[in-house]
Formats: sequence, C-alpha cells, structure tokens
Amino acid sequence: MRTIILKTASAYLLPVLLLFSVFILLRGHYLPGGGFVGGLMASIAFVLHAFANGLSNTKTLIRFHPGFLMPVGLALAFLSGMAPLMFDLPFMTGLWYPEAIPVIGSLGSALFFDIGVYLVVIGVTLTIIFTIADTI
Amino acid sequence: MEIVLAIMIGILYAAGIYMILRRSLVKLILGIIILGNGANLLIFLLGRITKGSPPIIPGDLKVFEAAYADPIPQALILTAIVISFGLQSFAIILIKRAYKVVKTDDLDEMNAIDQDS
Amino acid sequence: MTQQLVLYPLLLQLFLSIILMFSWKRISWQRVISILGGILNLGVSIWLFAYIWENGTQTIQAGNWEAPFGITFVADTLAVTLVLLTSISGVAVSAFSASSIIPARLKFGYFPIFHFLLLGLIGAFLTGDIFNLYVWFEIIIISSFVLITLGGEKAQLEGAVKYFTLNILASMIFLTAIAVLYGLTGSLNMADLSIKVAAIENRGLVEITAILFLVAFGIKAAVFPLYFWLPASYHTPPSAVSAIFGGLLTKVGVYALIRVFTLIFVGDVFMQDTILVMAILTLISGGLGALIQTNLRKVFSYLIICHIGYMIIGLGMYTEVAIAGTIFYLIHDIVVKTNLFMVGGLIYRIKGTNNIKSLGGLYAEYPRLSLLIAIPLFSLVGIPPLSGFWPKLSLLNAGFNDQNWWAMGAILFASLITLVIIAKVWSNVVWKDKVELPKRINFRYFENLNKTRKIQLVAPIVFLSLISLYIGFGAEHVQQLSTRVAGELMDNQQYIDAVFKTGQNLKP
Amino acid sequence: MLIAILLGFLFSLLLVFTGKFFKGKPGIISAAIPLVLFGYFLQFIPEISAGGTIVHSYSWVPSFGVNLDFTLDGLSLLFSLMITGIGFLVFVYTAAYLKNHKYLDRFYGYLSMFMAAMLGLVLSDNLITLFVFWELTSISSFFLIGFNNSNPESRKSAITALAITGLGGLSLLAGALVLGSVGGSYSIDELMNSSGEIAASPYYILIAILIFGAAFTKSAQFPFHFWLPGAMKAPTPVSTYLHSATMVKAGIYLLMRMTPVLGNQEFWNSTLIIVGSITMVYAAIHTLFRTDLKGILAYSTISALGILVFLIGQGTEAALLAAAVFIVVHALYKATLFLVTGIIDHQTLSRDVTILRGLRKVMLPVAIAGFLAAISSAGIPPTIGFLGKELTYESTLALVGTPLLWIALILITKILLLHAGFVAGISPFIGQLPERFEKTKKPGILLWGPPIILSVAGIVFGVFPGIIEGSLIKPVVAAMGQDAGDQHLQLWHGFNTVLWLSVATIVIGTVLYFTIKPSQKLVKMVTRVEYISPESIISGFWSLFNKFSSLWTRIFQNGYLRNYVSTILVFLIGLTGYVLYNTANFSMDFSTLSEITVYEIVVVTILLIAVFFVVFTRSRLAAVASMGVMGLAICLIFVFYSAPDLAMTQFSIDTLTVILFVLVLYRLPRYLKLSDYKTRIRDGVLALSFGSIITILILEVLAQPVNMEISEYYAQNAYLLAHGKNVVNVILVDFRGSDTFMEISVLAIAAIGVFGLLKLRLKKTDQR
Amino acid sequence: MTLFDFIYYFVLPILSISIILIFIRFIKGPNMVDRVIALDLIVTVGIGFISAYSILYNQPAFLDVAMILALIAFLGTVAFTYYIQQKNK
Amino acid sequence: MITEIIVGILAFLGTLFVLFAAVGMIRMPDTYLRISVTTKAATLGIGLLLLAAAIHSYEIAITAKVLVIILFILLTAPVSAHLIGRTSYFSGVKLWKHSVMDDLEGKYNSSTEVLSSGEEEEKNKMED
Amino acid sequence: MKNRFLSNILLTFIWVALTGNFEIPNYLFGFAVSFFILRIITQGRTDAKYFRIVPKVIAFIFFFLYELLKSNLQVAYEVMTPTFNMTPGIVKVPLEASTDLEISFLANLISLTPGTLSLDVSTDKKVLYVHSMYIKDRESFIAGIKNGFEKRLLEILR
Ligand code: NA
Ligand code: NA
Repeated sequence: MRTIILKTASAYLLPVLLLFSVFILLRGHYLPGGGFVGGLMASIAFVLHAFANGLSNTKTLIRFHPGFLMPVGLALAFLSGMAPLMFDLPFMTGLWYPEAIPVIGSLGSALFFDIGVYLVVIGVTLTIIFTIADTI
Repeated sequence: MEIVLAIMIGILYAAGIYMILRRSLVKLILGIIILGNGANLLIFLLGRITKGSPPIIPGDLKVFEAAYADPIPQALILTAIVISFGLQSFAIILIKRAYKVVKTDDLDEMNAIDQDS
Repeated sequence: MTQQLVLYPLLLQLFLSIILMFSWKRISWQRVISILGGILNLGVSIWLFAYIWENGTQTIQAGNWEAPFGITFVADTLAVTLVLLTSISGVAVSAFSASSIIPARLKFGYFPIFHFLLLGLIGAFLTGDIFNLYVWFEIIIISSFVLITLGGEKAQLEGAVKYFTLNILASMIFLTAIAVLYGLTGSLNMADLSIKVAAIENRGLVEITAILFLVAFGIKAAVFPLYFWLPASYHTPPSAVSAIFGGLLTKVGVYALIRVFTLIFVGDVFMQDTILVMAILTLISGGLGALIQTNLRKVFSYLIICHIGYMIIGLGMYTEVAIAGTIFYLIHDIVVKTNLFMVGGLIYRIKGTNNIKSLGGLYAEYPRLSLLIAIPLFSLVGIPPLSGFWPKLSLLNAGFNDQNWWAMGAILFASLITLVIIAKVWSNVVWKDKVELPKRINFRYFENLNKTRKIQLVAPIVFLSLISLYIGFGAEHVQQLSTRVAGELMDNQQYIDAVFKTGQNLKP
Repeated sequence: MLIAILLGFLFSLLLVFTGKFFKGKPGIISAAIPLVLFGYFLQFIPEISAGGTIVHSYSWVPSFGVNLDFTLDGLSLLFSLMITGIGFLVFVYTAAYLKNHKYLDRFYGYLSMFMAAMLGLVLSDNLITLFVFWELTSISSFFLIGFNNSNPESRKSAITALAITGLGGLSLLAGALVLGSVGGSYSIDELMNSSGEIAASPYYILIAILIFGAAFTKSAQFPFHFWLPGAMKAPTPVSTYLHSATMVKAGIYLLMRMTPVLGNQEFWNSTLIIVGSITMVYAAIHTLFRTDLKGILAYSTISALGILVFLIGQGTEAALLAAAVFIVVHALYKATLFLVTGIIDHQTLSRDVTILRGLRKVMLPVAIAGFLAAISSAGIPPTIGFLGKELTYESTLALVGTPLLWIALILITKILLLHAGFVAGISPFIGQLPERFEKTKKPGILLWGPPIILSVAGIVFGVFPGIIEGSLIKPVVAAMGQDAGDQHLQLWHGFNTVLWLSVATIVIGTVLYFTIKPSQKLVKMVTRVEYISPESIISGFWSLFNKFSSLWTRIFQNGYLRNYVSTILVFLIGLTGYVLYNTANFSMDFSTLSEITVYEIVVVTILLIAVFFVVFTRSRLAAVASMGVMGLAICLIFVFYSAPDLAMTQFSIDTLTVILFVLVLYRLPRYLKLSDYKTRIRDGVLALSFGSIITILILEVLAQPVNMEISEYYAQNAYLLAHGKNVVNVILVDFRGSDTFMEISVLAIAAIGVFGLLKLRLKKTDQR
Repeated sequence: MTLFDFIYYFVLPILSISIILIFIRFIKGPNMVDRVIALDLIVTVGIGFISAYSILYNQPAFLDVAMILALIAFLGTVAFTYYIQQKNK
Repeated sequence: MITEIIVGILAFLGTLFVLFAAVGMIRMPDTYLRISVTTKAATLGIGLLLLAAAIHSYEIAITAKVLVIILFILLTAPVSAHLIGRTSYFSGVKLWKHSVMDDLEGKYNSSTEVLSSGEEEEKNKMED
Repeated sequence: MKNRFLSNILLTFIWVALTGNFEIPNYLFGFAVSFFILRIITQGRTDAKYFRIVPKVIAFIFFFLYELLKSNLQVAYEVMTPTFNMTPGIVKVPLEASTDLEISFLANLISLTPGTLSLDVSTDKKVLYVHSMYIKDRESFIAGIKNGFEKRLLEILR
C-alpha cells in the first residue's frame, strides 16, 4: 500500500515489535509468553513492514531467506534436546546452569529449546506469508 | 456456566460440520477452523475451568499456595492450536492453488478422479 | 547407553530431516544422505529389535520425568517390529525415490518431508502417551499432505482436498476423544489410562470414548465406512509417495486401533462386535472396489482397503490367535504393499502410464522383471507359501474357534477376489501384448535411465521381495514374533509394568 | 524325499538364470529330471506293495502345526509314478513340440514347477501342506494355460481356470482348517484314526462340502467343469500332462485320500455318486457336439473324471479297485490321445475332425498309437481299458438301491466315450488323405515316441495285468483302508452280465461312430442351448456381480466429499447415539459448577452470533472478519478461565490466519452455487445431531469426578525441578517438550509444503 | 461498594453492552470497512475487558494478553484494508 | 483505599468513553464519522482502563509495561484510522448526505495508486 | 549514526520498562538486544536533533492530552445527545511538514484529536486530506490545524 503514514509508522514499529518479541520469548518461563508467541510477534513485525513497504524491501532487510531459520531453529532445539544424552540422561532432560543469570533467570537447555521454537516460528510464518505474497 | 459452555461447544461442532458439508472450499476450511476451535474449547472445558487464577506461580513463591487452573489442558490446547495453524495455513494455500489449477472452489466439480473407474 | 536405544531410530530420523533441510537445493547430497541414513536407520532398528527381543519391553522417559508425568516412549515387541518394518520400507523407498522422483520435486523438499514422515511413523509406534500420539499423527498427516500435493497437478489437488478434509476430521475426532479421556481420568499416559479407564464406573461414557477412537483411527486405517479418502487420493502422487503411503500410512491407523483396543478399552463386547462388522464390510467393500478399477494404482488402493479388513478382523475377534494373525498380516502387508506401489511406479517408468488398458508386453520386454513383480503380486494374494497365506490361516483358525462363519466367509471371499484381481492384473500388464503408445517427449523412460538410476529403481523391489519371501518361507519366525506380540497385547499388565518399572522382567 | 519334491522347483529357479541355455536343443536335458524321479519312485514299489509306507518329516512352521510330512503309500506311489512317468514323456515330447519356441525355457520352468507341486500334493500327509502344493498346482497351471500369452482367449481361460480352482482351493483351506480343528491334527494319518469322531461331529457335513468344493473344482465336476475345455488353449503338452493325466486327478486323489477319513457315510457316498454320474453323462453327451479334437478330448476327460467320482462314491472295495484301475487306464489312453492330437495339430495345423482324414499315410506310428489308445478307451480287449470297464460295470451292478439307473447311466457314458475315443484316435487316420495334407511333414521320433510308449503300455498292462495288479493297483485300495486281496485283474471273467454290458457298449458305440459324424451342424445345435449351460449361468452371475461391485463402489465412492463426510458422521452419530441412548444418566452436581456472569454470557453470545454469521453470510471476507471476532471471543474466554498463554496464542494465530485468508481470498470469485434447500436441511440436522451428542457428552464427563494428580505434580515441581513459574510454558518446553518439538516440526513441514505448493511448477512433460 | 463490586457490577456489564453495540454494527455493516472498524474496536474493547478483569482478580498476568492484543490487532486492520484495496484495484 | 478510589475513577471514565465509542459506532451516520468517533473515544477509554489496572497492581514493573502498551495504542490507533479511512474512500464509501464539502473527490487514481494533491491542476489553471 | 544510537537508547528504555527490571544488567541487556535488532533492520536514515527539544516535547504532550480530552468530550456529547449538530466534510490541508516523519506525526495527531481524521497524504506529499466533524469554513479549519499541531510539532521535530 502506498501510504507514507503507514510506512513511517512501520519503520518505528518494527524495532519496537521485535523488542517485544524477544521480551516475550525470554520471560515465557515465568510469565505468559514464550518462544511461540514471541516468534509470532517477530514475524508479525516483518509482515507489517512488508505490508507498508512492499515485500522486496522487507526481503532486502532480512538479507537471507527466512526459511533458513527453520532448520536452524530445529537444529537448536534438537541440540538442546540431545545435550542430555552426553550425560546419559534421556532426550529432552532439562540441564540447568546452577546459578541464576541476570535478566533471564535460570539458564537451562529449556531456554535454548524455546529459542529454537522462536526461530522456527519466525521462519515458518515468514516463509508462508512471503511465499504467498510473492506468487500473488 | 459449564452448561452454557457445553452448549456453545456443541454449536461450534455443529457449525463446523455444517460448513464442511457445503460446496465451497473456502467454507470447508472455515468449517475446519471452527471445528478446531470447538475441539480446543472442549479440551479446555473438560479439563475443568477455574476463574482468575492462571497456572503461574505467583511472586516469590516456589509452589502454589492457592487454587490454580489445570495447566495441562492449556498446554495441550497450545500444541493443538499451533498444529492446527500449520494445517490451516497449508489448507488455505491449497485453496489458492486448487483454484488456480482446477479453476473452481466448488467441491462438487472436484470429483474427476474418483469416477474414472 | 542401551536405555537410550529406544529413541535412536526416532532421533536419527529427526537428525536426517534437519540435515536434509540444511542441504535444501543440493539434491544429489540429499539422495546420498537419505539412502545412507536409511541404511543406518535400518541398522539401528535391527539393533533395537534384537535388544527388545532379548530383554523384553523397554521404556524411556523423555525429559527424565517419571511416568505418568512426562512423555513415555515404550518399545515393546509390537512397536519395535513396526519400527523395523518402517525402516525397511523407508530405506527401500528412499532408494526408489532417488531415481523415480523428478528433480523438480526434490528441489522443493521431498526428502526432508519424507524423513519427517518416517519420523512421525516411528514416533507414533514408540510413544506411550496418547496426546503425544496425536502429535505424531499430525506430523504424519502434514508430511503426507505435503507429499501428496508436491507438484500441484490437478488430480493431486483434487485428491488432496479429500485426503486433507477427511484426515483432519479424523484428527478432530481424535482430539475430542483425548479431551474426553483427559476429562475422565486426568491422565494422558496410556499405561496409566489403562488402569484408570478400567476403574471408571460409567461404562457408557467409556464406550463412547472408545467409539470416538474407533472412528478417528478407523478413518486413518481406511476401514468401512470411513475409507473414502483413500481411493480418492492414493493414486495421485508419485509412486514412491504412494508406496510409503500404501505400505505404512493406513497401518499406523491399524496400529493405533490395536494399541488402544488392547490397552485402554479392553473387553467391551459391543465394541468388538462393531469392529468385527466393520472389518467384514471392509473386506467386502475393498474387494468389490478393486474388482472394477482400470487404473493399476487404483486397484492397489482398493486392495489396501480390502486387506485392512484382515487386520481389523483379528482385533474384532480378540483372541490370541486372531491378534497374532492381525500382527502377521500387518508385517506382511507393510512389506508387500510398499513393494506393490513401487512396482506400480516401475511399470509407470517403463510404460509412461498406469492405465491397465494401455499396459502390456512386460513379459516380452522384461521377463525377469516380470518374475520379480510376480513375487509381491502373488504374495499379496497369499498363494501359499508366500507371505500373505499364513496370517489368513491364523485368522481363519481364530474365526473357526469363534464359530464366526461371517468372518471366515469374508476372509475367504476377499482372498478369492484378490486372486482374481491379481490374475487380471498379471494378465493385462505382463501377459498382454504391448499396446503401442505414443512416446512421451522428455519422459524419463526406464530404458533411457543410466545404470545407477535403474538399480535404484529395481534394487528396492528386489530387497522387499526377498523380505516378503522370507516372511513366507520363514513363517515360523514371523509367527513366533506375532504370537509373542499377541501375548504381550493380550496381557497388558506387562506393558503397564514396563512403563511404571514395576515388573521383574526388566533389566536396568 | 524333500529333495525329490524340491528338485522341480530348484530346476525352475535355475531356469530363471540359465534360461538361454535351455531355450534351444539342450532343452531336452530337462527331461532327465522326471526320468530320475521316476526311477527314484520305482525303487519303492517292492516296499509299498509289501504293505509298507515310507514317511519323511521335516519341520517347517510348527507354530501352525504345518510341517513337511511326506508319506509314500500305495495311492501316492501310483500318482507319483504317473506324475514323473508321464512327465518324462511330456518333457521329451515338448522338446520337439515347442522346438525353437522363443520361451521354451519358461515352459520347462512352469512344467517342472508344476511337476514338483503335484508331487508335493500327492505326498503330503499334512493337510495344510497339501493345500500349499494344491495352490501351487493351480498357479503353475495358470502360467501354463496362459503360456500363449498373446492370445486373449488363452489369457481369459487362464484366469477362469485360476478363479475356479482358486475357489476350490479356498474351500480346501477352510475344509482343512475345520477338519484340523475337529480332528485335532492336520496329519491325514492321524485323522484317519479319528474318522469316527469326525463323522459324529456336527461339522461333518460342512467338512465334506468344503472338501467336495475343492475336489469338484479341481477335477472339473459339474457344474464347475467348464474351465477345463477352456484350458485347452494351453499347448498340447500341458493338456496332456495337467488336464488329463495329473492335475485334474488331484481332486480325485483328494477324494480317495479322504475316503478313509470322511468316507463310508451316506452323505459322502450319495453326493459323489450323484455328482459323478451327472458329470459323466453330461460331459459324454457333450463330446458329440464338438469338432475340435481337443474339445472332444476335454469333454471325454471330464466324463472320465465323473466316472472316477462316481466310483469313489460307491466306496466299495470293488469300486475303489475299479477307480484305481481306471485312473491308470485313463492316464494312458487319454495322454496318448492328447499327444496324438498334438502331433496332428503340430504337423497339419488343424484339429478339426471334420476335415482330418487319412493321416496314417503321413504319420503311421502316430496312427498306431491313436488306434491303440482308441480301443483302450473303448474298452475293447485286450487293452487295459477293457479291464477298467469291466470293473466299473461290476461294482455298479453291486450297488444297492437302484442299480438299474446307474447301470443305464454308466452304459450311456461308456458308449459315448467309445464314440469319442474313435473320433479322436481313429477317424483322422482312416479314409482318403485330402490334398491339403499331402505335403504334411512326418513327425520325428521325439513326437511319436511318447504316445507309442503310452499306448503300448496300455496293451501290455491289459495282456499282463499282473504287472501292475500287486505292485500298483492293490496298494492303492489298501491305502484307502480296504483290502482287495481276493480280487484279481483278468481279461476273462466268463459269460456274465458284465460281459454282455461290455459287448453292448462296443456294438452300440461302434454303430454310433458310423452313424453320427461330428459336424458343424451339431456344434451349432449345442450353441443354441448354451445360455443354460453352467458356464453361461456362472458368467452371467459374474457379470451381475461386477455390476453390483460398480454399484456398491459408486454408492460409497461417489466423488462428493460432503457425502463422504456425511457417511462418516452418520456412522459416528449412529454408534454414539445408540450407546448414549442406552447408558446416559444425567446426574449433574450443579453446586460444583461456576456461576454465570453477564460478561461471560455476552462473550459466549457474541461468539455464537459470529459463528452464525460465518455460516450464513454470503461474503467471504465478512466470514473471515467474523472468524476474527470469534477468535477474540475465544481469547476472552481463555482469559476468563485463567489461560493467558492460550489467549495470546489464540489471538495471534487467528490474526495470522485472517491475514493468510486475506492474501489468498481476493482472487476468488464470490460463492456461487448454493446447495438446495433440502440438502441444507439434511446437513443441518446432521450437524445439529453431532453437536448435541458432543454437548451431552461434555455434560456427562463433567459429572464425573476430577483427577488432578498429574497437574499437581507439575505444579509442585515446575519451579523446584524445572526452574519455571509459568507452568504452562514449563510443560511445553520441559515436561512435555517432545510434543512441542513435533509441533514446530509440523509448522516447518507446513511451510515447506506451502513453499512447494506455490513455487513448484511442473513442466508439462513431468506431469502425468 | 468495593472495587470488586464496582468492576463486577458496573465496568464489566457496561463493557459488555459496548461490545454488543459494536457487534451489531459489525453484523449490520453495511460496508466491509464498517466491519473492519467494528472488528478493530471490538478488539480494543477486548483489551479493556482484560484490563478490568485483571483488576477484578488481581492478576496482572492478564495484562500481557492485553499487550498482545494491542500489538496484533493493528496488523489485522492493515491486512483487511490491504485486502479491500486490492479487491478494488 | 486511595489507590482503590483512583482505580475506580479511572475505570469509570475509561468504561464511559468506551461506551461512548460504542454508541457512536451505532449512531454515527457514515463510516468516516464512525472511524472518527472510535479512534478517539475508544483509545482514551482503553488507555484509562489500562492505567487503572496498572495502578491497581501497584507494581512499578507492571505500570511501566502498561505505559508501553498505551504508547503503542496511541501510536497505532491513528494509523489504523487513517488506513481504514482512506480505504473507505477509495473503495467508494459515500460521505453522509449532510456533509458540507469533499476536497478529495476525483483525486485518486486507483490503478496507479497515485493520490494527486490538486496543486498541479491549480498551477495549470493559473498558467492558463 | 547518532540517530541510531538514540534509537538504541530509546529501545533500551522500552525494554527496561517492558521487563520492569530496573537493574543495571537489564539496561545492558536491553541495550544489547536493541542494538542487535537495529543492526538487523537498519537501512540509511536521516538524523534528527534530540536534546534541545525535550521541554517542548513535554509541553506538547500536555497540549495533546488536553486536546484529546476535549475531543472526547465533544464526541461524547455528540453521541449521547439525540440530535446531530455535525457539519462534516473532507478538507484539503496544505502541508508545511515535509519529511515522512513530520507528515506522519502530524497526520496521526490530527486523527487522535477533535473530530478530525487524516484520510491520506497526497502522493507528492504536498497536502493532507482531513475528514472533520465540524467544519465552519475551510480557511479557519486549515488555520486551526496549521497554528495548532503543525506549528508545535515542527518546532519539536526541526
Ligand atoms: Na508460553
Ligand atoms: Na526435561
């Protein structure tokens, strides 16, 4: 859509929304949120940007195909699920760093898993929407 | 309230089914979405409902002190919602592609393959 | 280390899928990864099978949360048998795909999705948690959607719409059933459910839940009167896809029926009778359908339905002999049906069509290949002592012990129909003189393929044929396995003990 | 013995890989196999005739009680010798008959496979094993009948034969299973010992019927006989070997084998007598109406099989002896006649008896063989045929009840068979050689040798019946549990009724031969009544069955998705409704329910109206927007009942779905076709019934006690063990992390699918 | 009258009435844009609902939902307007 | 207690403004007026309600978060209004019959998506 | 460069506010997160001067809140009284504001306040089309906007 008002707004909303998304991702273990909703927020940010600025602009912004995030996210989740196997614990067993980390709280494999979820969701949503928009 | 919700869920199921039985592919998918929502709410209701106490351990506590809503149905529904989203988005694209190839969204005109026997 | 073994096939498939996604456009890598991974997976599955055979049912608690709180994976003999068969079919179809799937499809994620499908199947067999089973089912469904539509041809899409809708409907019913089960018991662990459901006093409610499961899984298993999606769609995707579908997809529904009705809803006469009637009608209906088809793959599709009846009928009779027959048939059918659709694909590669009327001349052109094809075809018929014969023997025995003349009649009827159909197929495809068809331009005819590609097409068929020959001639081994599985299923306390680690037969 | 049986299979397997070698002249080497086997079985004659049996047992599938138990007694020895002996001759004959044939190797493969299967069949002591080989004979017969696979008729006959014998096979399987269950074993030897119990069991009739089903189909008894004339499409060696000498006798073998187990019962005997007599007369009459040599021979074979069944049905010592002799008789003369016919066909390219004349001039040895076979067939002394016929009359005369009828029937049959034998074995050779056959090439010794050997054997055995009496025939009777010790095979019995019957047969038959000549006119006569023949009745039934299949399939698989959905739902509603109706008890404790508030009611109402709007609006976009409202309402419901995570997810997903719809929809036209009023009512009723069942189900479940054991475990351990306070999230990433992993995999797969669906465009050439 | 009662007997009912009124507009249309406005407004009132509800049960966790609603509702509107505009092209 | 009263007042005002918006939604005679009404009243109302919730929680963390939400609403509400407004106009939604002027008429070319300012035409007129 | 830094700081504050954790590590973390996000999304952008405008910003906020309240009361009155006293219409307002940011800011503020709604900006960014509920005459309406919002806004933004 050719509207500078939306375009301008989206330019400012994009970082804010992305910030939100990270926020929602990280605190999911303590409050409502988590990788899934966080990922959706991030993708919504980019989708909004695409609506306002056109898909090609958003694509140059991201620089790589969002689909690439899917295997990356899955691999991250996979590794966090596999890590316990090194300690002869079952798949997906939570490993926790003994001390609390500022901001995030307890650092554990679950967080990496959630980040994996986050990345996959972004990858998926953007792949779907960009593909549709591409082939309209 | 449970009774009201039970009736509502029944209606959601009915509406979903009714939509699936229509001729339009778009309606079909809307029906599937409605049905999915009905199923999610069903899980929710059958896991028993609790007002105003989300399953989040409050403040500095380490375990719950007061009543809390059953978190399991919530987790299940979350999973189900996300999965449905995956399926739905695929289905929606299917409409698009089907329309392009078959040139219709009328399901009654998509029966060539069953009948060439 | 060995305790982790239970999940190795699953993790390996997951790993393969991810790796394959990373090698998105590099289809030659994908071919190699898929085949080598498949072989590796076969090795792991054999290892797992041998381990379970030696040591009995093993479980692993994902996340290290004790049952029934976490998700339990249970490797009993049935599960590992099916995992093994999945790996066998999987590796065969991998190789077959490498040659028969056109590069255009490979470039759009065929192999990652294919391995996701295998992942879903293996997960469904191993999981001991009913909701987790739902999730695996969804993996299977979505992968199969993608595979069935990949290429987006008209027929594919029309088939996919039906396939999609009816499978989603099944999923919804499944989900509804899980909700009810959770509402009744507050549990999702199947072993736990087994205990808790038995304790529910309102049996009517349990029965309704059972019906929901029956319909949900019945749709997936393609049982009468729930099978419609299958004939509408199975013949539309590429043969390699049909092969894995034909071999394994309906079987996972059968598996779920077996699991649920031997573990959770046990001893309900009304349900058993219902299953029995459905099975009989499935045998008849599938047979009648197959009789009148003119497309090779449609014939096979209806035969899938027909033969699902054999598996379900054993469940309906619910005796150890009957269940053993079901299991034996399951084992036989996975191998043979996979092979059959690959055969269909091979014929398509040779001739450029699957329409029976246009086929022919195979005997003159490819006599040895024709004989090779005879193995799955006549195994399917159950010409003794080929593999299809033995389970029927079990089922007929069980039917007689039950004085169930209808069941026996349906089994014999379906056998005869299958015999006639396969004879017709053989006559038209192999014997009949070549029908001169216009050469399709740029079509990759079998004769024009290079040697590697030819081997990739034929070797899987040889491999599966050898296995089905083994199932037939080595029926004693398979029967021992089936009997053991049936024993485990009939005595679900073993399963429960394994999950809660309360039994004595478990090694640490 | 196992090796003896497997030899044929191994050889055919070998041919798959070395076929080229056997395609040409070396093909005749194959004949070594039946020859060796013939020798192998000959060596057992002394032991068997001394009353012994040879048993070999190999374990195979003990779980099913299926073992490779082989027993060689008089009955199986006779059959084994026929199988290998005639087999040898046929193998030799084939080398010449199919000389230079492109697929000679295949032919030998099938033939030796068949021979092995047949040996297995007659040697098996285990019923299931017997069935296994039984089916293998059907399958190899299928391949042999369809050997000329370019010919559609030949393919069709192969399928018909397979279908009929397959039907019989299943009957045998069922019979074997029931018999095994009733008798407690699959071992025929053991079953013989419990024949009393079997006869007394309520399943006796069933068992007998099932065994009959097998035997009658295999041995071409009325009304299942018609596959046999059809099977004449096979090359003549096949007709000789399978369809006269061996395979069709498998049914006879089965009946004989089962006689000690099931025989000597009213039902058994009378059924066999009736079916046998109908078959023999019916088929014998049919021979009059054929001009094709093989057709005549086929019907005369059926007739002969009928005689055998008739004899077995009589069940007396004399009858069984007659049967045993007649088996040998028939094998010798019918095989000869077939071979002779084959030679004629091979050399003259014709099998039409109305034009074949004077061939003795070009193939004298063949003529001799034909003549000898014909007189044996006619029962003219001193052939063995005469012995067979005499014994038949003798045992029939001894029948209690109405022997006159049976004598009349058998007499008619014999007369007609004589006629047929003369037509096939004599008429082509006598008279003037027509011009067209003058240049006929002489057949080689490989062709005429075998029929000469067989026909001469018929004379030799007739003149010196002692050769086979003690060594082959009597052990057969003994194997069936009878002692034929006081009977002797001899040509001359003195002047008695039997002799007069024989004389009558020969005289009337010969007269008939000179009065009724096969002609097209006769053939046409029979085609006029063809529509009431069992074949056309069964094929009519078959096409009706096909129509029914189409109808049935079209009713269910009608191409309309909504009908599929409806069917499934009707099924589901029917079952659940039935159970609900029988078991529902509404015992809700209203005090445990939460109170109803205004805002909840409002949200629910809005949700429902939004849903109705989705259902009834004609604008797609409005429907989608209404889905948005619905999503929000659900989101609020989740908030009201303490599920913030759900609320968030629900709303974000809904918005995304709406966006997807929006992106996709605007290319689509408006909803065009509405279903008619009736359909909508029907669907509405269906949908509402389903909804009601769900509602009732919910209320029922809510009335049940709650179990929070697992939730409590999560609540207790979420922070302490899993370091999280949002229990839902802890469940998602930890307690049930595997679910979540798969859930994101689902998403990834869907995305790949969408990508492929939209971006992948197949080239025209890649499409189907 | 406690704050609870006030929210319970005044705020939530009024919000309910508002939402119904807006919903009536949604149903009535007459244009698609009216529906879009109504939808947007319904979501906005939904945020109000959640705020009030979080006061009622003293559960600030619900405000996170309000936040998500605020963030995402905007996107819905953008999408719809995009759609209508494309359709009119 | 004082907090409770403040919360009550804020909630009261917020609710009221929401109600105004809702009534406006029903009563206003054309789409543009409805947009106008809702953007303002609803935004204010929701802002007040959110604020009430924030104060009620009595936690600085939550208050801060609520302020961010309000900021976000203030940021997006007018953009939404603008989007819907222009879309309405360009898709042919008519103004209320008592409207006094329409400067936008005929300025939009839907195929090129160009909205003319009318300045060129005036320039052209003056040059003429 | 400076603009980016400022954005970064701004986002950091939003982060801290969102998380409600006012400890030093959270500022650092917030800074890192925002830096990363900006790094991902930044393309070339114009600078602006921030520091001298802070008091004006505060004044502007109060002005805006006042306008907001006023407009709402007006609307409330209009909605709740049985008759309409509206004279609505669309007015073309020539723009002094020139950058995208200025124009958007102005347009949004207009939308948020008394009876007015920015419909769209012309493609050449010269005029803003505004829908208003109360138009006495075109000139005074335009003047109201130009002297009110636009002037104050441009003071801040320029
Ligand atoms: Na979460
Ligand atoms: Na864990």
